[in-house]
Parts: sequence; C-alpha cells; structure tokens
Amino acid sequence: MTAIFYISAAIAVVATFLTITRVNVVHSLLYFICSLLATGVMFFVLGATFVAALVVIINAGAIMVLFVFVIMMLNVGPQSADQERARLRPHVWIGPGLLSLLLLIELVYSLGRYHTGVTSGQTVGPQQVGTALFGPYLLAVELASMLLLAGLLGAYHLGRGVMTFMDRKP
Amino acid sequence: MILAGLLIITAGGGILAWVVGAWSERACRWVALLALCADLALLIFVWVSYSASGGALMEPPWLLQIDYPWIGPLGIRFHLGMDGLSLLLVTLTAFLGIASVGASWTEIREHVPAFHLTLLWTLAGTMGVFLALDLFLFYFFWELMLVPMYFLIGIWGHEGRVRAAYKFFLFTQGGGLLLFAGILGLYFLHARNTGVYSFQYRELLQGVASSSFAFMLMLGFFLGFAVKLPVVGLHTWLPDAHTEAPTAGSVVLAGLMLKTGAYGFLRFALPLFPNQSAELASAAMILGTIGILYGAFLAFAQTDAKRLVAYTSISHLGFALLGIYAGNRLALQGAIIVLLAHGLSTGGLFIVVGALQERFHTRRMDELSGLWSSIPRMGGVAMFLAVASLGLPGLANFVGEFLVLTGTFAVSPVLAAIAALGFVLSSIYSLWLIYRLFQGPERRMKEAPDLGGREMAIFGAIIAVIIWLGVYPQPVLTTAKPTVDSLVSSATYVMQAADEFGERERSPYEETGAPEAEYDER
Amino acid sequence: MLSLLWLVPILPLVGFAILAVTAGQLARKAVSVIAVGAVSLSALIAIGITVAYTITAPAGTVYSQTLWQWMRVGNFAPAVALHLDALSMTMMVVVAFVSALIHIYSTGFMADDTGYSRFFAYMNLFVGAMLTLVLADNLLLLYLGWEGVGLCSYLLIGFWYRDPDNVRAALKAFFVTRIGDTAFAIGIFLLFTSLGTLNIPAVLDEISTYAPGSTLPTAAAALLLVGAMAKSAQLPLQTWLPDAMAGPTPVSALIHAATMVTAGVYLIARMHTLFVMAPAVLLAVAIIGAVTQLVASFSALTQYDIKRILAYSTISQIGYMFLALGVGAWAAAIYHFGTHAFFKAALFLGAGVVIKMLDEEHDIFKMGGLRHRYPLTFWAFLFAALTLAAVPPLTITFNSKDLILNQAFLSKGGRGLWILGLIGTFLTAAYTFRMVFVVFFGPAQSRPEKTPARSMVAPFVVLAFLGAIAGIPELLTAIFGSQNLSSFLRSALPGPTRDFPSADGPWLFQLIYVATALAGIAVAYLLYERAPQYTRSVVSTSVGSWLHRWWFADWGFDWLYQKLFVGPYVVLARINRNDVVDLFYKGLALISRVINGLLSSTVNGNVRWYVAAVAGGAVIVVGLVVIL
Amino acid sequence: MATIPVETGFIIAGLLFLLGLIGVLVRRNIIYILLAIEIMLNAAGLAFVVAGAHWEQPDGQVMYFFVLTMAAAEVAVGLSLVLQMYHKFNTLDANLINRMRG
Repeated sequence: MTAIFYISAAIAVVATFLTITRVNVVHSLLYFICSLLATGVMFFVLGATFVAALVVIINAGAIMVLFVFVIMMLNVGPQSADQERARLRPHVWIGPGLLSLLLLIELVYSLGRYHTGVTSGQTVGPQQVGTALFGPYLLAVELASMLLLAGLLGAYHLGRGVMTFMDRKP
Repeated sequence: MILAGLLIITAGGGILAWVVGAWSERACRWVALLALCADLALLIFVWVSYSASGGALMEPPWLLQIDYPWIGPLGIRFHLGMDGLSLLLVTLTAFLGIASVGASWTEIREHVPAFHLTLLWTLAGTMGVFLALDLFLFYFFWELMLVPMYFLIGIWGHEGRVRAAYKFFLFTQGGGLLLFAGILGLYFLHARNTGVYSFQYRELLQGVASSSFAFMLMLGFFLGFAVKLPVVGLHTWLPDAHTEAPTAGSVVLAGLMLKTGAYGFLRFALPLFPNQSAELASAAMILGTIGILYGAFLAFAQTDAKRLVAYTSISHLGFALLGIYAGNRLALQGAIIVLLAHGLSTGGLFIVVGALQERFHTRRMDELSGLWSSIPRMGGVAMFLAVASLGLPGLANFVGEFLVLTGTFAVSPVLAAIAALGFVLSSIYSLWLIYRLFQGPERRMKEAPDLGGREMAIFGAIIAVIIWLGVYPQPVLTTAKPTVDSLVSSATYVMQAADEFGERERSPYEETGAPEAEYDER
Repeated sequence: MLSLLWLVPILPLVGFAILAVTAGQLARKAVSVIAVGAVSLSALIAIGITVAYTITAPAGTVYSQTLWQWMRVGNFAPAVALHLDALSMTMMVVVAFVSALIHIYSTGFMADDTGYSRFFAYMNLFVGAMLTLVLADNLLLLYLGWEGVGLCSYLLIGFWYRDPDNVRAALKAFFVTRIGDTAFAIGIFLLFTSLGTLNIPAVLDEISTYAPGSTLPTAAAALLLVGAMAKSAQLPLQTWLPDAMAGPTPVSALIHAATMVTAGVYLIARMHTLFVMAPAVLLAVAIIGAVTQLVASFSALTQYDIKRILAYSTISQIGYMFLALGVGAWAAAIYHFGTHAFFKAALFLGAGVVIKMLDEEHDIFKMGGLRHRYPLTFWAFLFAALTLAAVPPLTITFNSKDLILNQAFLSKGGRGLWILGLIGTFLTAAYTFRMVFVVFFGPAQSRPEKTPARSMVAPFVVLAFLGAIAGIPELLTAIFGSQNLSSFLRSALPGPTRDFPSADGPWLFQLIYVATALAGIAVAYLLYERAPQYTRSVVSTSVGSWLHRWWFADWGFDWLYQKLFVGPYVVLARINRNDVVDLFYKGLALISRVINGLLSSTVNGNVRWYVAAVAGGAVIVVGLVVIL
Repeated sequence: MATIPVETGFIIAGLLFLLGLIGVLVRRNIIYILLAIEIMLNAAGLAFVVAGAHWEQPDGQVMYFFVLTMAAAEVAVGLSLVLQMYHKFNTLDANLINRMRG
C-alpha cells in the first residue's frame, strides 16, 4: 500500500509538472486531472476515503469541466499554443524556479528538524467527517454555503452579456 | 453635578443650536451664545460661593467632584473634578467661547448650524480636558476636542485650510498617540505594582518607582503635551493652523487648546512623575527660553498679520513652560496667569485680525496701512492688545511673565535673564504689527465700518478682564493657590532643578513657606 | 492734606480713562477741560501737599499710603503704595506743575489738530504714569510707571502716525528704552531673589548690610544703571532721543526734556544707597555722565533742526545730572533736574512757538531776525538760554550746574571729570547762543503773519521765569545761610561728601564758570553773528566737514547699531520667515512622499508580480523563522 | 491502509504547491494561472489531509472540504472574470491587464 502511495505521489508531481509546462491548454487540463486523480489515490491510501471521492467527483469532475467549457467558449486555437510556446522561453523559468527552490529548501530544512511521526493508516470514514461537518463545523459549513452562493451570483452577474457577445462571434 | 452640567450644557447647546439652525441661523447663534453664557454664569456662581466659603474644601484641592463608574472591568470611571486651576481655565473657556461665538456672528455665513455644533463640541471637549480626573476620560476628551477642531479648520478656514487642518491633525494626533501610550504604560505599570487596574488620577498619583521605564512614560506625557503647548521644535503646526482657521477657531486654538498642553503638564506630567520631571526640568526650561525668543523672532518676520499673532503664542507659552518647570510657587502662579493672560490678549488680537479680514479681505500687512484714521476704535483696541501682549505693567501678561521670571531667577538667573530679552523682542513684534496695520500713510482702501456694538462689547469685556488681572490679580492667585501648593509640596523636581543649575540652595520664599493668613485679606 | 496724595497720580489717569472711553466723541472744549483740569487739579494738590509737608513734616519725614495689595505670592507682595519723602515730593511737584503748564500750552499748540482728544488722552496717561513712577513705594510699581511713561513716549512720538518716519522714531525710542527696561527688570529679579522684598526703603536697608563693592550691590546697581541710561538717553543708548523730536513739540518739552528722560536720574537718586554700595558703578555713572554731556554738546553744535539742538542739549544736561549722581552730589542732581525741567521745557515751548508761527519750519538757518516780530518770545527764550548757559545776571551764582562741577572737582579723582564738565559748559553756552543768534538775530528770512495764542505764550514765559529764578534760593543760602533745597533733600538723600576748605573757594570757581560760559557765548556771537563766513570756511575744510558730518550723525552710533543689531536681526528674520524648524517636518513629509512613490510603483497591476512578491515574502519570512 | 511519515506527505504537498507557484509565476495566460492556483489549493488540501490522517481525526478532511468549496467558488467567479476580460480586452495575457495598478 505504501508503494501505491509513493507511486501516485510521483505521478501527481510529474503530472503537475507537465500541467504547467504544456503549451496546449487542453493538454494541461488533462494532465492536471491526472494529477488530481493521483491525489485521490493518495487520499484513499491515507485513509481519507471521503475526500478521495470528493476530489474525483468535484475537483476532477466538476471544476475541470468548467475549465473545459470556458476554453471552448474562448475558442483558443493552435495560434494560442504557438503564442504560449513563444512565451515559454527558458529564461522565464529561472526566477520562479530559484524562488521555489529556496522555499523548498526551507521547507525541507524546517520539516527535517521535527519528526512528527507517521500517519496512522486508519480509515476516517465519511460518517466521521459528516458528524464533524454538521457538529462543530456547522457554522463553517453555513459560511461555505454562503460563499458558494456568492460565487454563483458573482459568476452569473459577471457572465451576463458575455454570452451574447460570444453568440455574435463567428 | 455642576461639572456634568457644564459639559451637558455645552455639548447639548451645540446639538440644540444645530437643530434650531435648520430653522433659523439667527436663533442658532443665540442658542450657542446663551449656552455659553449659562456656563459662565454657573462658573461665576461656583467661584463666588467658593470665595464666600473662605476657601474651605472638602477634599483639598478639589472644589467639586463627581464620580460614576463607567467601564468597570478596566477601572475606568466617569470622574470629573474641579480645583482652582480647572476653575480658572474652564472659566476662560466659557469666556472665550462667548467671544468666539460673538466674533463669528457675521464672519461665518456657510453651514452655520454645523459650525456652532463643532465649535461647542470643541469647547465641551476642552472643558472636559480641564475637568477629567480619570486618565482614560481625559484622553477621551482630549480627542473629542481635536476632531471638531479639525473640521472647524478644514471647513470654515481660509485659503490653505485643508493642508493646515491635516498638519494640525497629524501633529496633535502624533502627540496624542504618545500621550495615550504613556497613559496605558502608566496604567499597566501601576497595575503591576499594586495589582489594581485603575485609570484614576488619585490612585495613579501614588507615585511610580524611579525606573527608565517611568522616564519613558513621562517622556510620552511630556511630548504629548509639548506638541499641544507647543514647545519649540514641535511648534510648526501652530502657525499654519492658527492662520488658516476661522477667527473663532483661532481664538479657541490659541486661547484654550494650547492651554490644555500647559494644563497637562501641571495636572499630570509633573505630579505623576515628579522625579522624572526633575531630570527633564532644566532641558524643559531651556526649551521654554528658546521658545520665548524664537517665537518672538519668527513673529517679527511675518508679513501675514494672523501668522504674526500665531507666532506670538509660541513666545508667550514659552513663559508658561519656563514657569512650570522652574517649579516654585512664584513661577507656577506666574505660569497660570500667563495662560489666562495669553488667552485674552492673543484671543483678542485674533479677533482684531479676523475683523480686519472680514472688512478688507486680506491679512497681508503690506496691503494694509494707516488704518487708524478710518477705523480708530479698532486701532485703539489693537494698540491696547498689542501693548498687553508686549507685557506692559498694569496689564495681565506682565503679571504672569514677571512672576515667572522672578521665580525662574531663583532657580536659574542666567535663563531668567535670557528669557527677559523676550520683553524686548515682544515689544518689537507687537508694535511692528500696529505700525504695519494702523500707522503709516493711509492707503486707498474700500470704506469699512469701525467696530460695531457687538464687537465693542467683546473687546470691552476682554480689555476689562486684562486690566483687572493686571492691577489686581489676587483673586486669581488665591484661587490657584491650593493647586500650586500641592504641586510645590509634592514637587521634588524644584529642588533638583535648582541643584542642577548649581545656584542658591533655597530661594527665600521657599523658606518662609507663606503662612495661610497671608491669603486672607480678600 | 497728605492723605489726598493718591489723587495726584489718579486724577490724570481718570482723565485718560474718560478720554479713552469717549474716544474722540467729545467736543474740543470738553476735552481741554477734562485733560487740563485733571492735570491742573493734580498739580494743585501736589503743591498743597508740598506746602503741608514743608510746614509739618510727617514722622520720619516719610508719608506712605497703601492703596491696595497688588498681588501676593509667598513673600512676593508688592503693594500699590505711594511713598512721599523730600525726594519724591520734589519730583512730584515739579512734574505735576510743568505738566499742567504744558497741558495749557498744548491747548493752543494742538488747537487745530485732528487728534486732539487722542493727544490729551496720551498726555494724561503720561502724567499719571510719571507720577506713579515718582511716588512708587516699591520697585515693581516704579517699574509700572517706568514702562508706562515709555509707552506714552512711544505713543506721543508717533502721534502723527501717517508719516512712517515718525513711527520709526517712536519704535526706536521704545525699543531702545525697552532694552534698558529689561536690564532694570533683571535687576529687580536679582534684588528680590536676594533680599526677598521690593519695597524701596526695605531694599535700601537690606543692601546697606552688604559690604561695599560686593557682588550683589554691584550687579544690581549695574543693571539698574543700564535701565537708567536707556531711559535718560545716556551714552551709548542715547540714539533714540534726537529722533524722538518727531513728536509734537509739547511732547518734546514734557516727556523728552522735563520729566521722563530724567527718570533715570530719579531712579539712581532713589536707590542711592545701592549705588553707594557699588563704588565701581557709581564711578561709571559719573564717567558716563561726563562723556555723554561732552559728546552730546558736540553734536548739538552741528544740528540745523532747532528741536534736535535742544534734544542734544537735553542729553548733555542729563549727562551733568549723571555726573552729579556719580560724584555723590545727590541733591545737586535733583536740583539740576528741577531747574532743567523749567528752562528746558521753556526752550522747547519757545521753539514750539517759533515752529508753529513759521509753519512747521525746523531749520534754524531758515529762521532769523525773529526778535522784532516776537519780542516776548525772544526775551523769554533768551532768559531760558541764559539759564541753560549758566550765565548772569539772574541765574547769578550757585546755579545747579556749578554745584555739580564743584562737587566733581572735590570728589576723589574727579579733576578729569571737572575738566570735561568745564569744556561742556563752554560748549553749552556756544551751542545755545548759536541757536539764539541764528534764530532771533541776523537778517529776517521770512515775514511770519501769525501771532501765538496766549495759552501758548503764558506757560512758556512762566517756565522761563521760574527757570531763571530757580537759582535764587541757593543764592540766598550762600548769602544768608537759610534753608535751601539741598538741605531740604537731606532728609531723603545724603548731603555732599566734601566741602571747600575755605569760603572763598566757591566764589573763585564761580568766576571760572562764568568766564567759561561767557567765552562760549562770545565764540557763538563771533562765529554766527559777526562773521558767519569763518564758520563756513572751517566747515568746508576736509577735517572740518568730516568732523561736522561725524558729529551731525551723532558720532555714528546709529550707523553702528544699524550694522550691528538692527540689520542682522531684520535680515535673519527675513531669511527665516518660513521657520527653519519647519524644514525638518517638511523633510519628513518629503521622505514619506518619496517612500510612497516607491511603494506605489510596486503596485503595478501585474498579478504575477504580486504573486512573486508574496512568494518572495514567504521566502524571507520562512527563512527568518528557520534561521532565528 | 498505508502508514507513511508525515514529513514525506508534507514534502509532496510542498512540491505540488511550489509547482503551482512556478506555474503562476511563469505563465502569462490567465487560464493557466487559474489552473496553477487550483494546483496550489489542492496541494494545501493534501497537507491538511496528511495531518488529519496523522491524528486520525476528520478535521483534515473537513478542511479539504472547505478548500474544495472555496476552489469551486473561486473558479466560478474567476472564469467568468476571464470571460469578461476576454470580452473587454480581447486577450488572455495577464501582463496586459494591469489597469488596477496604484
């Protein structure tokens, strides 16, 4: 089981790397879904079965579909990929890479100073999560629902007018 | 109850004036005026009954107190108290309040109700500052006084009002921050020492141990008040604010708001930190002396009449600072008289300049000249006030400045002698002002009316009080005496300051200790 | 009668109060009645008091009257109290009497001036302040009077305020005297701090316990001396007095000749014990007096303006009084003050008549031959001039000035001072009669039409007459040995320290003085009446013209002060108009504005830049956490 | 189920997060940026879940739930903004849309 965890972790990292390096946005999207699925496996292995399901259904399933919709609406074609390729010259990677490397070193260094132990390997099932959500986190859940509502309204409001513009476009 | 009454009348009068103002501006002015007159009447009643009682007090030096719990858990109480010093300054507040309402009778034509609301709230804040005996409450009033003042300058001021209002607010708020830090530090220091969380003046008065932390706290108080006074170096907000403010604003600023700084020294900075103040006394006295001379020097340089008058405040309050930190009985009494006298004479000069601006729409001294022949009454009044301001004996300022210098001389003859040069420099700027405005060749100006009945009434009252303080200041001295006594008796800083200057071991009036009987001739 | 003393200073003040409150609303007649009435009544009471005092001197020869307690803080308790002794009484009666006469004169002189009421208000205030000064019982009240007269001097010099020159002169007078006043005030601080009282007799008592020449009396006396020097226009603070002639002539007569300028003399006489305790300062007084009178006499010789001649003459005569004080001839100084008050006021009033008749002409060389047109004025003027020059016939002997010179001669090491004084006598006679000859003799330069009002001539004649006969009491003493002013003053002031060894001494010296004075007159006659061309040729030589310009410009004092003090002060003030301290705060504002500019340039709207900043911040923060 | 060192989990989460960060920093196309943000959110969620698994508590998963909610809302609003942006400026380059600079 541990091996599965590491394999899926490796897949996730590689897929994520590919996500950010691809010039075709649909490819990137697919790699990211791949990364998400790998993450779902990791969750499952860690015993978080509920979020493993969530990640597949909502993240990979719903949110990514939104991206696909938008990409379709924007109608980005091959010229976009060329543009992306032109933008991704090697030197643009240097700064962010260094920055991230520094952060990673710091992270590793500071994690290395503490040995917090291992994960328990016990499954924390949907029941427990549900009890927690509608117990102590009830208020937060309400707030999350408000947030979603706000997101809905915001998206609706912002999206108005765009559709008509899209329709007119040949 | 009278104390709360004062605040309620003033603040309530402001609201009433605002409400009534929607209906009639005239009524609004009258409401404001009557509210302040009621204050003044109340204060005179307090003073007379105090004098009639022969100065007997329940709990010296307090004449009146009220004390209600306010925010219990933090040890904050609504505690007001009035002693002789407060009485004098609150009376000055009411008096100058009346004068400034009178002075803006025709000057202010826009947003009249709001103007009177802000003016009266400023006055209420000032009174509160003079009365509060709870440090939190004190700070509350301290801020209450600033915010309306900011609007007073920013809305009804002259050309550069917005910038001046910002500058005023930044400086005073910076000072206020230090003051508040000092108050909180003292609060926690006191709590750590005694385990009691209290903002009560009386409890905090128990004394703080000598420590560098206490010195920092004292410095916080000192700087907070020094900005307000203003001590030279922190004074640059003053000329801008005074110049740009409307007449009433200038009168309140110079006549009252600067006094809150001096009052803060007398009421809080010195009694709360006697030892720490002693360490600072010589520096403060030197600053005061510099202020006297530098303020006078700057005043002379100005071409804007109002700015000139504004700079004179720095000079006059230098005397107050010198007297406060010289710290013996003479100097302290002198400083208190200086506060009153400066309020009257400089307030009066601001009203004169305001009246000029209302008539000629300029304050520039090179655009005005030879006004005496067209408006002789104003010339006479201005001459009187200028002469009072330069410290002519027989008028109020002289009594204060002379007492301050005599007291200072016992502590540091050199500083007293240098400060006495202020007599020369003050005469230069005062008479220069008169020369540039009222003397010299007549300029073709537009016809302007001389002082009318309303203005003459204001000036008449101011002049009468200045003469009274000049020839018979004894009632004021007697009223302030208990406060000064308690300051002197607790003031170790006096002796230390004297030591520091390496002068006489004791001044003669400290030795005699002024038996009580001497004060009974009234 | 003595209990009416308080009325003497109060009456003029009441007159001032009425005139000030009515502010020019009253008719001229009413103004005159109030102003002249108040001062005259005051003068009458003063005379009555003098009579009462001389008939039955009060116990201890001092009468004091406390009006009210001014203020009391600890033992700082100056009262508003009056102190009458022989000294203050002499001063009081002279001041009140001369004031009354000059007020009467002014009703004529100012008759058509628009500021009639204002003028009399100031004059009344002045008289009140001067009498307060004279009668004050403590130094603080004296200081009140002292400053009060200074203020009135300022107000009256600048009375015709439309001319900036007049106002400048007034300001100069006030500022210069204020410098002295400040020194005086510091002296008061010193005396109070050391002695614990300001009451003059108490101060003098206390001070006499100190060793002569010790620090306290010397310092205090020196400070008071500076005050006296400024007020009495003594070197080097004399520059304001000639300019003060910008005021109306009665003002010059009253304030800048008869009364206020002698306040310094009075102060030193009043505090004589203090000065005796400070021999060095007393010597300085004598030297200042002697030098001043000489310097001023030279300047007087060169002036064209009749009032400026008289002004320098006043400086010079007060120099004599200082000399007298310095050599310990207290009574002689006061005596000279009295005679000087009369004759110098008379000279000014005479000059005023002439100026008025010639339509504000001040230049003596544009006058001439006036003795035929105005004989009464001429004779009175001549009498006063003779008194000033100290010549027979009427002011025959023991003129006050001669008393002073005798004492100077007798005092220790005073021969040098005596010689200076003698030169001064010669010069005095010369410049006085230069003026007389040029104004009243010689060819007439104009044909004035006007006739002086009686109210102007009468006080003038009375004063000239009094000045001339003022020598008589002393003369009588010399002949009959009766009571005279000096011995009268002895109750308040110490007598002359030395006397001539033989009775012939005074007569011999008298001859010398008379001869000197006559020589001066003769020289003036020769140079200005008989042969003016000599004068012109002397002045036209290079040395002559240089000296003339130098003396004419008051020995360059004004120039020096302008360069040393006034100029730098004004220039510095102008440079610093915007307050150098504010630069600091302006700098703060600038710095925060610069920082604001820098920071707001980082807010460039580029999302990726923001993210990079967040990441960089995270690197730093986490790095700090890791490292620390 | 598997037991793994918590640090390892965190380092994986950190790696993912940093890749997301690099994505945001490198890409100029705003859709990529949104995508990279999703990566970072997901990485943070992973850290929560690892911690929750260590303590054997549901709180980590609860947090992931909230992260997910937020991500959903963000993507909804973000993408509609992208549409608006494309509408207004006809570009998806984040560098060219800097009108909100101070």
